[in-house]
Amino acid sequence: MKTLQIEVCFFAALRERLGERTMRAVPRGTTLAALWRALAAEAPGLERLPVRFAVRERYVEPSYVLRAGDSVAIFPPVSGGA
Amino acid sequence: MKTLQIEVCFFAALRERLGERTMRAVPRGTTLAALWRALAAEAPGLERLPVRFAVRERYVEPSYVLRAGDSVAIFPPVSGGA
Amino acid sequence: MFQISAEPLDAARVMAAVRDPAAGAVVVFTGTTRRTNAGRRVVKLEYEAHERMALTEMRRLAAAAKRRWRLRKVAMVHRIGVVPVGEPSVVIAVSAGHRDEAFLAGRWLIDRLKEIVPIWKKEHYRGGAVWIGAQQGGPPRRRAIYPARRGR
Amino acid sequence: MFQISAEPLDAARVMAAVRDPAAGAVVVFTGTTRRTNAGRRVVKLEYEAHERMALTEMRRLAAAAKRRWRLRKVAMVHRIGVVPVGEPSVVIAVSAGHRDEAFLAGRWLIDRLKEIVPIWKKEHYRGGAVWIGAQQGGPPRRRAIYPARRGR
Repeated sequence: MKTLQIEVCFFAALRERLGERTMRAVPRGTTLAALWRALAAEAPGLERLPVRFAVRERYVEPSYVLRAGDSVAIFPPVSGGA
Repeated sequence: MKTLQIEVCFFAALRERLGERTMRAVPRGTTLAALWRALAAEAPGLERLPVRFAVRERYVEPSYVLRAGDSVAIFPPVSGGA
Repeated sequence: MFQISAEPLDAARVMAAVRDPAAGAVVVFTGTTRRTNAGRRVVKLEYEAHERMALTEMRRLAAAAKRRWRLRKVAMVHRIGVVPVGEPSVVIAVSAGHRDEAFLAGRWLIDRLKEIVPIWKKEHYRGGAVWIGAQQGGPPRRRAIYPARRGR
Repeated sequence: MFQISAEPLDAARVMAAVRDPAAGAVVVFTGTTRRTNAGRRVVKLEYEAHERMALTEMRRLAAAAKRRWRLRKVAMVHRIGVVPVGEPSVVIAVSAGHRDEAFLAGRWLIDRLKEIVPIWKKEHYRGGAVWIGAQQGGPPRRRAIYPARRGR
């Protein structure tokens, strides 16, 4: 079973817990939701936080299946705009 | 029957037809509507124009009865604000 | 800040006039007459005001808006005299705790200003000029202009 | 003009960016965080953005607004980094032929920016700091954030 190299960036509260970015090798067919479950398991309490996903600077749903070369952003619900 | 001295100011299209201001002597009990009918009779076509009335810088209705010392403004519907 | 001004309007100054430490939102409206009105090309504009009454009415509108919404500050300025096409003739600024109120009040104030504040516009075209509003017939809109029924 | 900026925002510059000879109305919204949020006194603010994505999303929002209303120009700027309390964090300007569109689009753009554009606010209090939004539960609001369903 082949694996994919995926770059993941975090923002805001997630960045403070997990760092700015990480590279992960995941099996083909992995969804964002599964990737996030694996990442969230590394720090206590993370899996309960609401998160949003973007791939190549577009929002995508948690069911998105990762592809080779994807650059993923994972972040909390946004709160800009004053 | 006593008369009142009333100062009348005109604005915009009415000012161009009737001048900036005039003094009129009117009988007690005269309404703004009657004052305007008399003034409008002095230039052709005026009585058909829509007008607004103000006394001492407040809008008043045409049925307003003039009082001694009233300063009256008569003008077309407003059109400011771009 | 409530002004009738023969000078070009400075929207940034009007905006600054509503600055307030408790304001979370500021909305500024700038109105400009466009080059074409109802298909006729406007070459020049001219505004005339009943100045004292216009200032009184602006302040009354601001007070009515403050009764209606939770606002911090309101500023309204209108230009008079000759206004080149493309330059603002009116600027309204509102500050409020929240954006709901700032947007609603800003929109309400410009609508009411156009109905109530005694200012008139004359549009100059090639070969003629027209006072806007003077030709319109129909009865006055009572709800809008008479004080006793206003500000509800 | 679409910018994410670490410098203080200049609302007058944003307003100038939407100037257009065919615009009869300009609406500018300025949002500022207030000193008190939910009863806690804010001593400092900090904004973080996914900058490239934020700019992309701002441009997409502007394009969606232009499909929805007849607009001339749209400008959106958001500040990042440390922002003193009382200084604007966001400025949005819209020009349009008529004020209806300018007000509606201005309001819509700030609402959508707050739902969609990837920017986060951290409020610092005496003895602590909180990322706003990070604690809120509940599923994502699909209509709001997913591209396929947006801009209708």
